[in-house]
Amino acid sequence: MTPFLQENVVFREVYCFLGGNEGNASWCGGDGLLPGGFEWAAYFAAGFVIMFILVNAALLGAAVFVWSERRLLARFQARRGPNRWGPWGIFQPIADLLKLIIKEDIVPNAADRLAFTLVPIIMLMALLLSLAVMPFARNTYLVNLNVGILYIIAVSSMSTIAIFMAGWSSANKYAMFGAMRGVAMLISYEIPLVLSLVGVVLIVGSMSLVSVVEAQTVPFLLVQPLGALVFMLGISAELNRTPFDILEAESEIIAGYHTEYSGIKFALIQAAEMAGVLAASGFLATIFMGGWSGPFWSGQLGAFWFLVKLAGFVMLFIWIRATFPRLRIDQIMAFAWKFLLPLALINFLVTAVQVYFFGFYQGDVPGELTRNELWIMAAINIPVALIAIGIFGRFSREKVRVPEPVFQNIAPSPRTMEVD
Amino acid sequence: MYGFGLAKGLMVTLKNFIRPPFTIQYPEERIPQHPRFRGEEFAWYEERCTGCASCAKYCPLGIIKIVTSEGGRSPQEGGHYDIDVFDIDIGRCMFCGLCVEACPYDALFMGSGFERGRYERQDLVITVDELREAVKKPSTWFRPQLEDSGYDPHKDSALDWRAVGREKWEWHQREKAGARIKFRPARVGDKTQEGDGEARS
Amino acid sequence: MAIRTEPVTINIGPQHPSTHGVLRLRVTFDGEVIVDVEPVFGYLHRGSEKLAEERNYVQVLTLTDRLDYVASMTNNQAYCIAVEKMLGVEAPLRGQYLRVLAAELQRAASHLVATGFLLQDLGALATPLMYCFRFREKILDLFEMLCGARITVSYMRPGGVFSDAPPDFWPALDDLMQEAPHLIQELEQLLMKNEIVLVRTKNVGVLSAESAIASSVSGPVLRASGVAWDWRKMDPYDIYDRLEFDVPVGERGDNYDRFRVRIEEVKQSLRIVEQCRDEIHPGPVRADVDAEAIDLVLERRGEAEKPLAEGPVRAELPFVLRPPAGAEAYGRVEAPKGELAFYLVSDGSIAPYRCKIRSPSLINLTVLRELLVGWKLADMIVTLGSIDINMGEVDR
Amino acid sequence: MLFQDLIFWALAAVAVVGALGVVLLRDVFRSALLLVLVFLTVAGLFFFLAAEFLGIVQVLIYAGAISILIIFAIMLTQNVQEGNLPNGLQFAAVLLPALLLVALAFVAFDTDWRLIADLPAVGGTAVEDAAFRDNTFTLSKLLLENYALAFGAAGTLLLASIIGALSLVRER
Repeated sequence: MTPFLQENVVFREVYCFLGGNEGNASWCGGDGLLPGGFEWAAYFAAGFVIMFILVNAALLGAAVFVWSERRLLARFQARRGPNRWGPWGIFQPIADLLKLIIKEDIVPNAADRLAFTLVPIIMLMALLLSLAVMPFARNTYLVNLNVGILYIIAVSSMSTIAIFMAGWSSANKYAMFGAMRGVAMLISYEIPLVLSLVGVVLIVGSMSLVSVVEAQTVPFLLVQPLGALVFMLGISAELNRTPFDILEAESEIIAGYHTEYSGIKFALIQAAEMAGVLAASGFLATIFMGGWSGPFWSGQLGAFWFLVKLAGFVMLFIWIRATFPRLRIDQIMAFAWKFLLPLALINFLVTAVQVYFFGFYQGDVPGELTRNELWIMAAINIPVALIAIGIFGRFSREKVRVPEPVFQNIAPSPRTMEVD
Repeated sequence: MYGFGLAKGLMVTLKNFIRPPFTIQYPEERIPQHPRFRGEEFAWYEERCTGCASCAKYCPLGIIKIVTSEGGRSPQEGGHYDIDVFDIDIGRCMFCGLCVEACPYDALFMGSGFERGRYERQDLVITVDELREAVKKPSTWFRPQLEDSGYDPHKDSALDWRAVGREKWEWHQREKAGARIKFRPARVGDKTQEGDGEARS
Repeated sequence: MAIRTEPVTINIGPQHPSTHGVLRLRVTFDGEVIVDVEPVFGYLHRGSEKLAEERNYVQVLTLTDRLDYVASMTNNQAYCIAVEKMLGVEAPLRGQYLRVLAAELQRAASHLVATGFLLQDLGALATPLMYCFRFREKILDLFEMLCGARITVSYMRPGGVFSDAPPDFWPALDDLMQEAPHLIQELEQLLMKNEIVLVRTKNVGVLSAESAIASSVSGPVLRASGVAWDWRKMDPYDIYDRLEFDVPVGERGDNYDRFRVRIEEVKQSLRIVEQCRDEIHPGPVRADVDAEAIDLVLERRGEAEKPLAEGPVRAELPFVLRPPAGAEAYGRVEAPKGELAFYLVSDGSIAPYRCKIRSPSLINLTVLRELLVGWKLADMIVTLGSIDINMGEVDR
Repeated sequence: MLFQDLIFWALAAVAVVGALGVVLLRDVFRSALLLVLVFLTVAGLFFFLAAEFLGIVQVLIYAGAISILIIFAIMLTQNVQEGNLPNGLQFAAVLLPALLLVALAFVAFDTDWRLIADLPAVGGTAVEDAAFRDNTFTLSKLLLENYALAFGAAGTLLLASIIGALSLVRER
């Protein structure tokens, strides 16, 4: 067992319970259930337990998210939402799932059967893989990857391929439209998305999400307001949430790339999308709000603080979805290239200068910025963010041709006009 | 500032988030229905019906089927036709209420129900037996005498055939209290609508 | 160097979430850009005009409810005006007030539906739609009080309305009038300055005043193009010449103007309703006629009888109407969607010889191609929503 | 070691079979999908070499972006289902990869491989150890200090190609 895995609380406990002490390490006393020589089985079981927890948490989380989104959207729309099946309708997603499972699983005749079937699997896989690096509490994660932040983006970009496969293999023009839109949009939004995180990486000096959490003595939402904004907008584009949901715009192209999907395949695609929102909220909470660290008892209540922050971001996503219409494809692209990209670059530049400046006095090792220095950075970055948004907002507003919203030409009553 | 309108929109939805919902839980809660509601179960008073089939004639869809036979008593003794069949196919009914409007004897009334979902088309036909046995809570639609008596089919009890007629009620008394209007037979090519009749009051 | 592209033809509809009914649009795209649009309709054809020839004049009224089923009151009104013109009858004043009141409430309800669905087409996930429907429900509650139905009202009759409003109608109307400005203000706050709505609707689908007039469109679509044309002003029917209201007019004729004109018209409608409520006086609501007239009717049928009583006997307008043979009338109102007219010809029998319906939706739909070519798929949906068609009326 | 060997061989087999499929399949769309698979397995092999940064970049750039562009281009071709007709480039198509294979084999046998499993046993210098533990840091240091000129030149080249592509497709 590597020290790498020893840090992981869940892994350690399961391994200790099954395999017993190995090499008289301080973290485990006594013998395990399995006889000697079966350490590999314990190793295997421990890994399996973690994956089991993670996969089920993601899918159950998706179910709970479906329910809460429907309830909250309904409340935003002055309705009640599902409330029949179970208390407050909490079993509604189960009913939905049952319905989808017993539906006929249709594959169109003209479809490319193999690619068509692979799509839901790839989508869900991309999502579950991205959860591997998320720290849920202190020392609770599947793996602490050195390149965690890059890993998230790389893995979640796999869903682009899935979307494309879905659009192509369905042999449906609406699906093709959705896929074309999706690919154009997702590739464009990946660039500001990556650039928005560069500032965080510069400050922390590592791409591991665990070190990102540990380095946040001040929430990076304050230190990196521009980065947080760009990341939030970029990730909601990656998740196909309003106002960027053009690839499954139901009023235009029916259901976009998953028009032809039905039954359990549709359920899997939906599950991947819903859990995607949870994952994105988790990353937002981890990278910009300090993850499991809370105002007190971060060690004991880490998971609680994490969930509170995650729920806050989920709520924000739902709120935005309830309020905003969707943009047109060219406006979305213009928004990415003319608004988000410059903002991300400004953020990058300003942060690089700051890190160099503060790092200059602190020695050559980055990632050791003190709390006070972070506060100073926040004090500089927030006005910079406001000014930049103002300037580029005005700039891109002219580019997308929005005249002033005035409507004064209410004609005077033409009472004098006579018709003979 | 860019995004100000968006923030305003967010505030509006938040305000509605806090407000109570405007929908109701249907089977448990119901919106108060007005007594005039034109509903599905027709209230039919056999005692008043002469079997004249005006309702059947004035139904725009022809969904009322009436078969009568001569009753035992002569008309001088107050007898009338026996109604053998009085089927209303509400599977095709559009609840316009013209049958009620056409009934000269106040024998047919609209009801106030709206929950007659059935699996068979056949079950949607209201037969004469059903009409006879139904609890008669007539809607006040096109029956000013009921409206004037303040009858509410949802709260008040079922009405006897003696209580629903317009014998004691002077027809359109309220409306006739107002001014008369000019009547001028139309001629072809005539220009109409000059002036507005008499002044209001 | 140019990249050669190949146009794609897509049938949007007749089963599509946002074609507002069973409309089919055969659209040719170059990428996302629309090259050609051809509306194909007739999927909801019910033969209303032919059916009208088989029914008597009051029965036809129930067919008019089902033409534009989100604005039944104005359909009734147009039809009743046409029949009244043929008969030479005029509705009594209180009847006219009630008609105008109901028609204006209906206009508000119809515009709210149009606005809600326009924003739904923009992708606003039904939130504005729900707010609009919340408002509309209150109006429909009032309709239920008036006539016992919410959608297919059949409230008006040739010669007035079938019955006076019940006493509890007036307090309920007062409640609505107090609440309405807040609801409209909320809707405006949500949408009027929303940058996404502005970007999506401004300068999109521009219809110039000239081509609007040339293609004979009417209603809010025409007024949004800057033409102050409203039959309520130009040829006042019922009591519109007694009421004070403005005609909102747009500047450019784009989607935003159409949407904005509708919101303004809702406000004006509420203003008219308020005036009607304040000015209405007691009186008869349905034209009654001299017995002489019934004699005339009977005479035409060859069944002349002597009046039962001496002196001026008055009776209700009979249920079965017989306009004189050869009489024809063009009854025209400003319906929420535009100029709605019924052209009736009588042959002296109890049913119209011919009933022609001039439906605003159909004629407004003809400008769709002009508005769309060169824009994108997403704009097509929004523009279609902004024209506010109703397939029941298009196909008749 | 058992599992790691197993996984390595599985990855290698998938990579080779997938690559053959890319070349041999008639359906261009499927061969493009197999190309994605090959990219992913190669990323897995990078992970085995403790080069997680390279592995991730492989996924992000090749599997996530390049392959999408390839599929995009395929979609614009006429006959996707039976494309890939034989033409005069077959000889070159065999020769060039053969040369590449020889070069790769030479590199493979010449390199002193150290697996991640051997990590605690690596008794190299502190710099080597650090390189294994955090190769992102090392890589960036190398790129921006030792090979800064090459890095900048590559960037300039890419920029030039982007501008060229834009000017080619631009509507006038």
